[in-house]
Amino acid sequence: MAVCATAVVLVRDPLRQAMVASIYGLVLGVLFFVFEAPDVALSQTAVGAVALPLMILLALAKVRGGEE
Amino acid sequence: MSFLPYAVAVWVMGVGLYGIVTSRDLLHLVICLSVMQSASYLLLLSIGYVDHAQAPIYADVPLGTRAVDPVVQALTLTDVVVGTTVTALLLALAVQAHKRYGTLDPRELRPGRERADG
Amino acid sequence: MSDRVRLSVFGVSLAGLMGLLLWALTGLPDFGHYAGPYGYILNRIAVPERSTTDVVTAVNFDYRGFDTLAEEFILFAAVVGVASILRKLRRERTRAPDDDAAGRHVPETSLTVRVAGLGLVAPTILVGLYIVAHGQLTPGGGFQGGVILATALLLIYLSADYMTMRAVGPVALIELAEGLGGAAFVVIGLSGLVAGGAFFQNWLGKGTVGDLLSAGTIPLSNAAVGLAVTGGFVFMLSEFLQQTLTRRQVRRRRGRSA
Amino acid sequence: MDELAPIAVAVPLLVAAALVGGALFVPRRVVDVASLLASLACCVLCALVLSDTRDGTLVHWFGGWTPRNGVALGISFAIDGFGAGLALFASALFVAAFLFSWRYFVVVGPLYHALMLVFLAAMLGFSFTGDLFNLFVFFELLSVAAYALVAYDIEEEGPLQGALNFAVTNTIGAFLILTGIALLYGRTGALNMAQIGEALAGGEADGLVVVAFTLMAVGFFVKAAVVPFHFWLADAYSVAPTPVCLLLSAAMSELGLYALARVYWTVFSDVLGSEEALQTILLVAGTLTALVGALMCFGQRHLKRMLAFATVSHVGLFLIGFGLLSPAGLAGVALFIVADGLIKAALFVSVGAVQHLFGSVDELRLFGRGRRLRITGPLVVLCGLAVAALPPFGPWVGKSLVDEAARAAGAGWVTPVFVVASVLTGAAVLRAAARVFGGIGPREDPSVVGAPAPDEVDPEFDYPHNRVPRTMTAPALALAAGGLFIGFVPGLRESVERAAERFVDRAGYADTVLRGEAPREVAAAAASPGVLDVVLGAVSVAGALALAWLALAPARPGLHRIGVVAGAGLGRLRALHTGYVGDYVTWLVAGAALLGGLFAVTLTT
Repeated sequence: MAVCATAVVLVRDPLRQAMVASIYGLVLGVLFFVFEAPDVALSQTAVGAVALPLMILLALAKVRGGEE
Repeated sequence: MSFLPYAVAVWVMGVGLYGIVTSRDLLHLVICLSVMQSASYLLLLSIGYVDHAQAPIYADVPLGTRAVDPVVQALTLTDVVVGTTVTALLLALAVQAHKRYGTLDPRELRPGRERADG
Repeated sequence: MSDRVRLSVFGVSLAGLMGLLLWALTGLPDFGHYAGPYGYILNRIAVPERSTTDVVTAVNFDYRGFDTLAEEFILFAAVVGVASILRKLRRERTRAPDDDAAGRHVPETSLTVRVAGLGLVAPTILVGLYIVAHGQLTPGGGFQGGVILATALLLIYLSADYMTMRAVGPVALIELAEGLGGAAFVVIGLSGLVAGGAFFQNWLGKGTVGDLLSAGTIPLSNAAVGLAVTGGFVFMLSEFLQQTLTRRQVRRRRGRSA
Repeated sequence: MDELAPIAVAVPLLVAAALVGGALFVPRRVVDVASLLASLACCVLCALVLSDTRDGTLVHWFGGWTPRNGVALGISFAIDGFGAGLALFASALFVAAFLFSWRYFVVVGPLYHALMLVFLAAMLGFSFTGDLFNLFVFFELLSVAAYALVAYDIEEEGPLQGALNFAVTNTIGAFLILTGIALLYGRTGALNMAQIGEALAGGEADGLVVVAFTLMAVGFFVKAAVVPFHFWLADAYSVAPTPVCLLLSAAMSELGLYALARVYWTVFSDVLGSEEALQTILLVAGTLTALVGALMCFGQRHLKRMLAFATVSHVGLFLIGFGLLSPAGLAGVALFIVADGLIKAALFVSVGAVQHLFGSVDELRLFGRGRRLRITGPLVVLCGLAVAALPPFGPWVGKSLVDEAARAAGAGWVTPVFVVASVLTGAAVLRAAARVFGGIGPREDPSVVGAPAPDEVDPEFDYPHNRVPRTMTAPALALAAGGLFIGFVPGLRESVERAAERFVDRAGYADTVLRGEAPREVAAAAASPGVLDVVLGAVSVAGALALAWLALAPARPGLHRIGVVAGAGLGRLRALHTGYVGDYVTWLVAGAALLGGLFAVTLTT
């Protein structure tokens, strides 16, 4: 958990960071499931592992494209 | 063990803040902000956890089975939505800022900087 | 502040703040020994009084339904905010006059991916609807289901193309869903005031525990939230998507003139 | 009539949802009218609620979940005179803002109106709520709407960065508040403020309680922009569309302090250790904020940024009033907030009118161009005098009441702070008014920021316009009139004092909320300003006029040198306002650690 969060922060390249963040979202989701919180786990997985990284990737695609 | 989840939450918060302060890229900064916010999910759920208890869902278990606190879960759900929306809004700001100024380095994006060279 | 000064000031302060937090957390009950009473009371009364089996949903849409209303409008404000921030700059229009008129000109997606993607759309929508509808019974509800429904629409984009997605979910319709969902949730709250004397009073019959239409207004609220969340997320994601596409055309244009 | 409060929150939300739902079909004027009507409806509803709070706190339990055995099951609105008054004040400001927006924007979609309406609903919910987590949710709603509104003018130079700094710092603030709430929930198992207060009262103030208080104080200080958490404010306020500025500056910062006062007196007042220590810490923080804000204000030529720093300075004065921790101080602050907020709103509207005519908000570039504005010019001068505490106008009444409460509490040393802050902020406004509307003084000024404010021109529109539209003059006049003459409303001071007495009565609040007991009777003394206050007011006005004159005096070498030295001195202070979000977050964390350390040492029992 803590290692994963640290990794998200320390990865400086946004593209890789988006991937790590997605894994982090998934790990959090699993942890919440262990914490007997399936409702939260479900929304954390849907949002943290799918929707948010997707938005980050789209934003990144936009930004990277402008630099080329 | 009984203190570990709390300590992890504090660590995650600290790491997130560190990332925000040292960030050189707005997208990176926004992700760090959401990492920091995840500390509050962790803290809330840890507070409401009960040893050897069920999830607060009585679909398959008889009423009266010991279950963890449903309130913190509801609060965390709200918090997840709030965190997501703020992140989305910030991402939009970052994208637009990049479009306008061609950079994502927060050190170069300084609004109304007070110029001392008066 | 120079980087070095900033980092050292920050390091010392952060250590202080984390120390304070750890000190505070020692005052909590040990992990795994939540003391109550709020949650325990709700665990006891929610099932008999509200005919829900998922107490978390009962908290979100009944006991603390007003929080969820505000939360829904946070999402609403963010969606409106994203739309307003990402609206076209005037300069931008002159650079790319036909930005959303033409389709995509990117490498073709392979047929296998398309078929697989489209094949996934229907099941995903089904799962999303199921999660929205069973909010008061099993884990999930309007929000979770809404996000899943929104990703289903995104799948259409990935496997077909942007224009198809816009055709399935035109802007006006998405905005309508978003506004309608939000408005319906407010109206449910107001109806409680009219019928029962308190905002969000759950005044409908509670039905039998475990039924799809049990728990009074909770399934209605779930549906309203599901609608608003689907609309909201589709809107946000497609706004970002559109940004990406606009860029492509701007670049293309520049390339030609160079 | 407690049902009216949730309706007041629901109406703007419903209209906002309808506007967005029909975004493509609704014409502009319909959107304008609908928003204006919604805010008017809120005004009426809040006024009715306010008149009902005369006898004590109104409680509305959502979902009909009244407490069982003193345990709250649902969320409650617990509305007292201050909450309802603030809600009415906010609604009235929104009416003015919508009226002003009528001609301010050339092109505006329903998105802007929807955001404004959500912003309004958030302010109302924030003022009414009696539940800690609900307070947090409305805090976030307020913030998200505000971030989006600040960034609304994407065509201009600064809004994006201003909104980014605003959003990052305030999100961290909100996170700290939530952490504090989580700590309290872990301890008491409750979210209702009255119930938490009951559970903590008389107990031990250990690390958990003190740190929870620290975290919430820091979070609300960020929103209220108390030094050193204030950096984001000027960046955001100076770039937001002017109607939004008016709301941010007159209502949002104040809501931050209101929330802290509310939380203090419902949750913490009977548990924290040494009240004197807390008082001293808050007074020092207030003084620092008032002085830093006033100095920065005087060194600006960007008119909106000038008013933004005036806001910071006044927040410091409000914090001093709250920091006295007495009902008398609180009553004074309440009046002061309303009077000062209305005056500041009038000033923002006037700046907006100037901007509408000339496309600039820069004091030096606008030199003499406002000469023919027969209404706006004198109005700004009058407001400038009121800011400098000219008796017998509203801000002077508020300041005097706080000042008297301070002397009664043995903290007479804050009087000079009030005078200095009034002199500097008043002088800044008067100097700018003289330059813009009178064409007086030199066209150069060594004591202000070097770089000019960016033009705020709507490129689709021809400049200059010929006259100020009535939809701008009318709100300016109405706001100014309200702020100037509020002290003369009969019976107002007594009602405010009664509300203040109730506000600080934690046990009485808990009885009403948790057990439905009838509110207790409270007495009010109806304090009024004395001779000393008139003298102090006269001194600050004279000081402000003198300072403005000095700044405008014909360039003599001696004076010029003073200006250069002052400019250099201010430059040091200015250099701290870097605009870099990393610096701001560093300040935030440092301030939090410092405040937490001080509280830990003094408030633990």
